[in-house]
Amino acid sequence: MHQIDRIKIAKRIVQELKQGQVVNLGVGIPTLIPDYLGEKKLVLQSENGLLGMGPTPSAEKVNMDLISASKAPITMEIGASLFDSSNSFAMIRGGHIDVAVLGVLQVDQTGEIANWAVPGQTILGVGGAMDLVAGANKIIVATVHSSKNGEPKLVKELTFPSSGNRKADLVVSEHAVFKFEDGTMKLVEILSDIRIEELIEITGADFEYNSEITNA
Amino acid sequence: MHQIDRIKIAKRIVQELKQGQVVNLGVGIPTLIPDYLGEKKLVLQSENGLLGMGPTPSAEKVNMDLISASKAPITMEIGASLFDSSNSFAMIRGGHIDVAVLGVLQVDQTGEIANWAVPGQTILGVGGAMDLVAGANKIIVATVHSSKNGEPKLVKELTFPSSGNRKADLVVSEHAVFKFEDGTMKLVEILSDIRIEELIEITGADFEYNSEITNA
Amino acid sequence: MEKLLEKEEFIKFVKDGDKLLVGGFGMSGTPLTLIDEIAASSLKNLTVVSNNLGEPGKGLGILLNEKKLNKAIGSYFTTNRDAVQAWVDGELEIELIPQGTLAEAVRCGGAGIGGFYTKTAVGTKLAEGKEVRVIEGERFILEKAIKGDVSLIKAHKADHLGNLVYDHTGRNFNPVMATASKVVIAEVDEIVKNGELNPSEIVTPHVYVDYIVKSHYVKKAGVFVASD
Amino acid sequence: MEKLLEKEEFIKFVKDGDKLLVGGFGMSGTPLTLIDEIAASSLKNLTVVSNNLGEPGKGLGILLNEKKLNKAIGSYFTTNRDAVQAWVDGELEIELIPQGTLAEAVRCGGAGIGGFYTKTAVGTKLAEGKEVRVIEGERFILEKAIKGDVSLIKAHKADHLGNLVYDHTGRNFNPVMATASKVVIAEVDEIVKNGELNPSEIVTPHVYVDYIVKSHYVKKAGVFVASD
Repeated sequence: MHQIDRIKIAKRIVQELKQGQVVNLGVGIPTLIPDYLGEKKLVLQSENGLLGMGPTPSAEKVNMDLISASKAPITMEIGASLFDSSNSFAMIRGGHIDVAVLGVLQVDQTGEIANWAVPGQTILGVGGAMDLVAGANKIIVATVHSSKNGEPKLVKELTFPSSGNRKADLVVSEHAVFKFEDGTMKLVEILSDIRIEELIEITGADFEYNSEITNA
Repeated sequence: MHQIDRIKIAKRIVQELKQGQVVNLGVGIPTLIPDYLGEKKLVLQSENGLLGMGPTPSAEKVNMDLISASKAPITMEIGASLFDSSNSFAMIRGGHIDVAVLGVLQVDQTGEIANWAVPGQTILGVGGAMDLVAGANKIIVATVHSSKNGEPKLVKELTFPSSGNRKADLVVSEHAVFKFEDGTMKLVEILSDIRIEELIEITGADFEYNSEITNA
Repeated sequence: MEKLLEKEEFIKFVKDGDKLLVGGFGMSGTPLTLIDEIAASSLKNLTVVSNNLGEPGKGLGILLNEKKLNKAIGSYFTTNRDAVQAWVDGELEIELIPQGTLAEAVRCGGAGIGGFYTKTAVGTKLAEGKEVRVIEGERFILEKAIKGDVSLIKAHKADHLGNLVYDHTGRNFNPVMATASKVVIAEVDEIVKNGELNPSEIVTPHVYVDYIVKSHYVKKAGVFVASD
Repeated sequence: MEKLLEKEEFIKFVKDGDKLLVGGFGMSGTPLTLIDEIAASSLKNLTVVSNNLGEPGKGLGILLNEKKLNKAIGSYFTTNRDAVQAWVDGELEIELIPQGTLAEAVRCGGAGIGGFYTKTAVGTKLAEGKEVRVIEGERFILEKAIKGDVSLIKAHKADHLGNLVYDHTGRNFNPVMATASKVVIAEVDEIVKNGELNPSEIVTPHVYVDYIVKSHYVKKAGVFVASD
């Protein structure tokens, strides 16, 4: 997948985020978001125990006891606070994070997410994925439209293990934005020069759309 | 009840406490204990959120946001720490308090305690009583031998509501020290000039004793 | 978002019949200014979750005397004789919960936990009707999480983001109460610049706090008295 | 009681087959000196409860490579390819728990709570065989508390009583691990005089800490390296 598509996805998600919101960014595409915020300020939560994560420090200021959930060195913004893992996940699971932006392996047409395990491969890592899925107030999925093998990542039914019953609210790919409402996937916006027939073709999931969007 | 008997009970309990132990003192007789520690230093826990409670401050140093569980102004010892109520009771219930010294309404011959409610009266306060009974590693009961009405406080079976299934380890009255072992109450020491026949007479509970103690 | 409100403004977030989670242990760490405003409002039929109901005519005792309360949930009401009398007269419903269970239930309410098994109160009247479960050979009872509509808490200092620190044992129930309602209002003694509170020392991170109201009480000889 | 031990001394509190609760997130907040001592000991058949198993040949990865471990309980092992291989080879049993559930289960273990109902993992493979319960219309699964025999934690500073503070996100799982074992050993960068830590800032009160060992690692360019 071209980096330009990943950046396009990150930029489009920035439009969904509001000034001052408390956001947890998953691994992969979501980690690009801080670079494309412009004037917008978010409060980034890192599940290893920090609210108010700042950018990467200069080499001489690195402290490997001040790291992100991806284990990269970070800094603290003004007004940051530190806490232990039980309090961090109380914050996540208790509904105190406005938005989680998550990468996925698959998302189905109801918004159910698979983002921790691949069938047939060893399942030895889950991290905070399921806690974020269960707890964040809004879930935005950031994903390229098709896997490396060319298979749809937006599917009718998950074939990868589910990350929980809680559904995503929005999915953004390089081609389109979809929302999930009442168990139905709806096209919100087309982001590339793809034709609707082509989009239907490469999207495993069934989705609703109207002519205002497809002719825009 | 004469203050001298209450002091006698407090002093005898001091003998049971070891240097450096973490102790929670209930209301009533237990609050006399700090005055009779001599050289012995304890770490006092106050369930409203302090480990390392110190003595009453001088009038000009009173801060009513630094108070004991009895809502009296206190100070902090060197090495004290402050925490919220959920962490305070995690400490209590999780078995991190060495000894709770508790006043009681009744204690039965198995060591079960009643210390929060009187039958027929309004039951509108329990506070931390049941948490301490459930959680402290050792429970020492401090009580006068008979109630104001002359009724035994050490009884065969509780007639007052129980504070929990967890049994006391030791009870100290102005007349005697008893321990509880395998559901049986055993005389450890006689503290007054009472004869054993008399002690049996004024004690509602059945207890075991041996001639070494009664002839001491 | 600006979180600072005048004391008269926060009342619009409270409705008749709301369940209020209120911090404090006795009179310590109690949001006195917020309580005064509710007492002076037309609000009614409130439920209060708090360790105590203040003292007679003080703290939450004011709301009782002003007939704002239908129900109180807490651990110790006997230090307010008015509360006892209101209960005897059938004017106040009371639900008694051990102090540690109360703190833990509110923490769970704020932490996405539905309920928990506790050792406390097993075999007592306060366990009647509650599920008993043996785990690893030990008996526990099930307690459900507690959540509220609005939390009224008291902290010592806030920054403009809403990060909070507390004054000694004035901390008590305030940090858990701050986590478990839809709207959380913090009364504070002092408002400091962002960045002035040490990140390691902040007890309540700002995500939990929706609005801040400056206290109208000042401490004299260690006791809060009205400043106006 | 004097809590300060030489690094060689603490090993006598650990037995073959013990369940160790170990703090740290990746390599951050990891008790490297204590791990080295266990690696050099004759101990075997240990179970480790920790978020990760360090990295290949680093942190808890050392205990894996020295064949000290029978079982690992945690949330994320894929960053240590040795752990994955040991599991594939049937040499290491792994129990996977969501990160927040792990933190909460250990907290419960230290807090006298037998188990709790969480929203996390409902409807997933990690909920298989676990009781589902509907509370207030929402589905939760039951998770049991986790306790250990010995906890090995890493803090930044200790006083001689054993009060602890942590370095930034080096805090992570350490405060909960400190509460849930029979014996708790804290490795620290610095030991300060009693009274030097602010009572409001202390994260782990000394009741939780049985012994303190001074770290044999020092930070260079932000990373811990062996000092001897």
